Amino acid sequence: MKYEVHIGGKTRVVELAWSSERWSVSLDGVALDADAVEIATNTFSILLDGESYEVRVAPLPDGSLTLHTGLAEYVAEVADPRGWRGRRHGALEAEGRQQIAAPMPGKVVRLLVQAGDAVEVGQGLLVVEAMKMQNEIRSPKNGRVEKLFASEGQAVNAGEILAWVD
Amino acid sequence: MKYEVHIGGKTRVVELAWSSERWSVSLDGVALDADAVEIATNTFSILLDGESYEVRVAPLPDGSLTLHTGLAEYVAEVADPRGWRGRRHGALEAEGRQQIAAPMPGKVVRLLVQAGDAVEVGQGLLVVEAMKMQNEIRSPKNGRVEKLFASEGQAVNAGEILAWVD
Amino acid sequence: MFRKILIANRGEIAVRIIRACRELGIKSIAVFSDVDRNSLHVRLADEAYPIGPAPSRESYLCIDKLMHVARRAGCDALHPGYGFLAENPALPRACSDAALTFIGPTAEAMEALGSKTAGRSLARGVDVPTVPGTNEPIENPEEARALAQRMGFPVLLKAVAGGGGKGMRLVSNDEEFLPAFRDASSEAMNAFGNPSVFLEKYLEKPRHIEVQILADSHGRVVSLGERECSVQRRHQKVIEEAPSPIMTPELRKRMGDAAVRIARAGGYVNAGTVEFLVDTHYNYYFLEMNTRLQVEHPVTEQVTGLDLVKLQIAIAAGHRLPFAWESITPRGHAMEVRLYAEDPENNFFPSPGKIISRRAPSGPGIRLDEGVYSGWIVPMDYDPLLAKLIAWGNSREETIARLRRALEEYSVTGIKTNTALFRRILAEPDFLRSEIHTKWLDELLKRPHTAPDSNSRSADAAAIAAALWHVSHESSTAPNEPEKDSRWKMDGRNRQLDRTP
Amino acid sequence: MFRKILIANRGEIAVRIIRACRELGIKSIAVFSDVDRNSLHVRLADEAYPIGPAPSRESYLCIDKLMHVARRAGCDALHPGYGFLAENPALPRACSDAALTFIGPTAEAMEALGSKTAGRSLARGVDVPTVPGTNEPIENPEEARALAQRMGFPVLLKAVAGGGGKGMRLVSNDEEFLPAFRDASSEAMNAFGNPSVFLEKYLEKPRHIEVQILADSHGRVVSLGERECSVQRRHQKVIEEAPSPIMTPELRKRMGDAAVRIARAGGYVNAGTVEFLVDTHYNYYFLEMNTRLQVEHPVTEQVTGLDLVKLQIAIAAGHRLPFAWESITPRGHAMEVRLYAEDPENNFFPSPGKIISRRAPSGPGIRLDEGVYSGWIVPMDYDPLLAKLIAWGNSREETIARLRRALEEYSVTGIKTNTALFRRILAEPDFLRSEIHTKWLDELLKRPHTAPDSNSRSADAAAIAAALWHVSHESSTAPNEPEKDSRWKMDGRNRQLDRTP
Repeated sequence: MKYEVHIGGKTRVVELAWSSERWSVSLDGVALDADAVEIATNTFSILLDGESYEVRVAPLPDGSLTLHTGLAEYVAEVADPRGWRGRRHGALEAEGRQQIAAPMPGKVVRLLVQAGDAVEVGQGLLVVEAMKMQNEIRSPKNGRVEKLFASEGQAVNAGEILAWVD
Repeated sequence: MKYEVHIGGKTRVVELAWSSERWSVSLDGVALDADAVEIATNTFSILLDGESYEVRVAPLPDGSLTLHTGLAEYVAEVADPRGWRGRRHGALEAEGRQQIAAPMPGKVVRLLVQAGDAVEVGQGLLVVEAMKMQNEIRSPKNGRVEKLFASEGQAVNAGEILAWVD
Repeated sequence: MFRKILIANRGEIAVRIIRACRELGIKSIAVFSDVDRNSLHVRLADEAYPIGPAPSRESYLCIDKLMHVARRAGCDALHPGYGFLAENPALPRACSDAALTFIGPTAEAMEALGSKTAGRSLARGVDVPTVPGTNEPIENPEEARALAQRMGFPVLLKAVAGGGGKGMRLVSNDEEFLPAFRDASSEAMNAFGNPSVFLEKYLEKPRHIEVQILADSHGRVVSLGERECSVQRRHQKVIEEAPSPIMTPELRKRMGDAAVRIARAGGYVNAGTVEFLVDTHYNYYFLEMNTRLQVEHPVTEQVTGLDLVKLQIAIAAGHRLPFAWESITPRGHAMEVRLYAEDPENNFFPSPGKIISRRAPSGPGIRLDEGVYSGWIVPMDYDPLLAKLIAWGNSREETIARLRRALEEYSVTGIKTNTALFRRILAEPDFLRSEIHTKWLDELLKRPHTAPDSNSRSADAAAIAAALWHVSHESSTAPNEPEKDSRWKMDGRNRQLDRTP
Repeated sequence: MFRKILIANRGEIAVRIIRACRELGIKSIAVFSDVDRNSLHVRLADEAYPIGPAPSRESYLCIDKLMHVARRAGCDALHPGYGFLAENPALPRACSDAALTFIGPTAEAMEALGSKTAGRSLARGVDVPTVPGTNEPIENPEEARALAQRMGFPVLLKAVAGGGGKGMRLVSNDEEFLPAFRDASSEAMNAFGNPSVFLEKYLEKPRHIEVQILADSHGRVVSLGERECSVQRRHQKVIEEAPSPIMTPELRKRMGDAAVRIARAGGYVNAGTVEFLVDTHYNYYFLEMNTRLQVEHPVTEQVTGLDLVKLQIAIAAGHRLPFAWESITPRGHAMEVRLYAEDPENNFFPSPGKIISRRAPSGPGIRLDEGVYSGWIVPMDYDPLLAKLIAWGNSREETIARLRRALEEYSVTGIKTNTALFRRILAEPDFLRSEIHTKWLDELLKRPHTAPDSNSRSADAAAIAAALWHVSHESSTAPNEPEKDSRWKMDGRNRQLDRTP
């Protein structure tokens, strides 16, 4: 099996083959001395030329993966020849305007702008409260508030779109 | 659902009914103020009149269950009206003679008796080695070694019958 | 000694108190809101009772519900932990009405010392210097703004009832003053049910150093030494250590004496913490007194060998302090990091959700005070503190090495945590030299941070693991399933959990 | 200092050494047999290499394979841990041939002190009393039997190369002598590759007290104080504590000096332990010297604050001991219990298998040195030590209370463990008064033991849980599935694990 893994700003090509009771692995076309086993659900122990790595995998809302090693965390996207429904398509959707999404479940406690307002990059758009902390969500770009989906007092979910800035 | 639970030398009757998002429980015909949830696989948190108990369940080779609480361990057998294949039947099989089973996987390093020998209760029958420890397996009764299934040097599995004493 | 103690709290501190009770042979009685039925403190307590819906104002902040549980369970004492009602004088009052021993100071001492404004005037009364500022809650924002102009910016706005940086704002110029005042008040109202804030001069590069004191009900007050808590993000402590690297025996003595004077003046009993700011010339200014157990109490426990929670209980039971200040010999160095469910890469937004996997560190010199477990769902309703990781060593260097080692072993997936932040801080030269102040971390976080080098072998391993994960999951669960992890979905899962089997 | 250390061991001690290396910034190189690919020490090490099939004689006892890995990985030092080759002089010899620093004594010191018989004559040479017995390995069993008759029964047979009670037998009368001799020899052969055993007079009600020493390569030898290890089952330590409850400063001084004399006489370097028997009149007799790190070293670490493994590495690197004996001030009390995969209800038979669930204790005063994790399969091929649970407290009483509390929190299911044994011991009045000796536990275990009261609420909860478990499983997995949990089946599962995804 052949996969494209987008990680750390690079695209790596991982080839996996199951033979004689273990995975043989090649990376970017180079065969590796790798011994990879799933120690527990979502946890892989990988020996690369003897170097021991433990990688714990967790999926993200957008379908990409977080990868924890003892010392670092990575975010990766995996694609295989058959492609992967949803994400690429989703990425396309985002183009043409900046969508402002709620990064966690919470409550909108204050709107700082209205639809149609001109905003600068870094300017506060609205304030979301979760776990007693108030956090101001800022504009990612100079532009105009095209649409405002959130209203004060509204409970919002992770990933929920709050506004469009164009 | 109604179950007979054989535990601590007693037989308890447990009735379970799923209603309004939780289990209602009665024990030996008495309805309890119980709040029981499965915290994790094989781990149950049970509040009995507010008293908090955590019970971790693990099955035994003979089909009975070990139940760990913080302070105690129990062994239980569960039967329901439909009965439970295997175990009861297995219990019957054992009757008529004493079967000597290997309590863990290991290797038979020495036979101390031969088929036909008269043995007393507590007398050594054979020596099994596992994890570098040698352990003598003793006769549970006065009687005769009816059959000897194990031979020196033989690897044996947990629960494997080594001898019959009658 | 007490028979049954009601623990009016949740999370890691409830677990901490349960452990102290168990070691003393006292029954621990937990309370839980609807979203906390499966929480660790409920699993570990001797008894546990529901007290209502998730919002703390309808559960953990309801004194009447707590009193009801105390009566039902037959408790003879109550431990408030920290946060929630711990600094609310109404709780000790309700306890005495219910003939329940409150494990903490009297309501009067709380009022005399707990409120920042009252505490500061009391401190001045016993010749302990304080930071210039308004002594009273701000009635008129415009007047306060004028005063700020006279004192000169930057100034700090602080909630009178506050703590933990909530309801606190730094105002660096005139324009910011009124919006900052509004934010601080509303945050204070939400967090403490009291919108009052006051004004204070902002010192340059101050260190936050606090003194742990113990006072028994027989008039003995002792200082257990200081904690250095200067590594803060937006006024919230993230790393604490003891002793303070800048401390001298003389300064320790002077600050300890000042702390004891303040506690005496307020008629204080039980464990408390006197917070100071220390400027670059080693002048110290009384900041406030926390009339409760601190989140960071373990670092003092690790260097003194004392169990502060057990001592709190003994003091409440009328025992005399079993030692004199002289007999306490701090040993080695201790450091604590606060592990939060928040995303350092994304403005430290809280990150509630289900813990998919968890690996806990252990071994020599490592202590983990934790309130979570694998499979548990971190609720969005409360402070996102997951655990406190505490290391002890013979030297600050050994302690930091152990903390680094333990952080490598620690892993929680499924939610974001701030472990990467600590990996970064513990490698910073300034931090290793302890050249830090209360704004140091905020400044550090403004600087660009280089991501892990994706050429390293660990990135290779991560890429391979990502592909392996894909192999094992493409057939089974939909990859973007978590996308729908809304709060309601989580509650759904909660119920699902209840329903199983 | 070293760059890479090869850890010639497995399980919790390999993990312990990995942690020390990481804190020192040294790369840790692990080795593993076929059944240990998924073991914790492989997960945590910086590098890990296979060294053959499960039987230790084909893997962990193969010096040539270890040397091969050391060369391949470019190691500059080797730590043997305990057990396996730790006391085999061939290992340090092979290391010096390979220009690899052995972290431990020289082969010569091992031979002079390690063998019980040699050690005893050396001890006599420096006026340290020893237990009467044969000084030489037994050549002729009949002669030895005659000597035993002259000395008078009971006598002990002990493996010359021995340790950990393996190859040891108590002989209480003439008839038992020859069969006991055969068992001891064959067990010694299996465990140490050396069948030699010797004979020793058996003392009544002796306590086992050992002294931890450190010797650097510059001639300084210091004693770090004693450990009380009298709670033993069939000559195997199950609970250790420091300090010994019967110790006086005078006796500590005398035994410490004796230990240092013996170490000096043998030209000993690095960490070692001098074991004594102490009779009811406080006379001490040299028993043997363990020329390696002890399983129970953590209790000394907890009361001294020293990290013995890091000190071993520093000594091997030629560092001078950073302190004088005078400067070591033991603080408080520490106690360790050895958690084994064995069944106390069934003659302590080993209980290998898959760990279904695991709950680990933590919090104040608790340290867990562990080699397992949930989902891991405990192999049948090695010593069944799962973890060491260590508690520290200001007093022996507080330490025991914490140990009890932590044991309540600790749980491993799927395999049998001996936790129930410790719950029982820690409640025994004799133990609480520390009126114990090396046979105390064996005698206790002969007495009838009352099972947990099935009228208690916890039995009710257990019954309910059993029914709930049945609900959730009757439809799914066959209840008697584990019946087929043979070793081969387990390996099958191992492969299954490898195959996933």
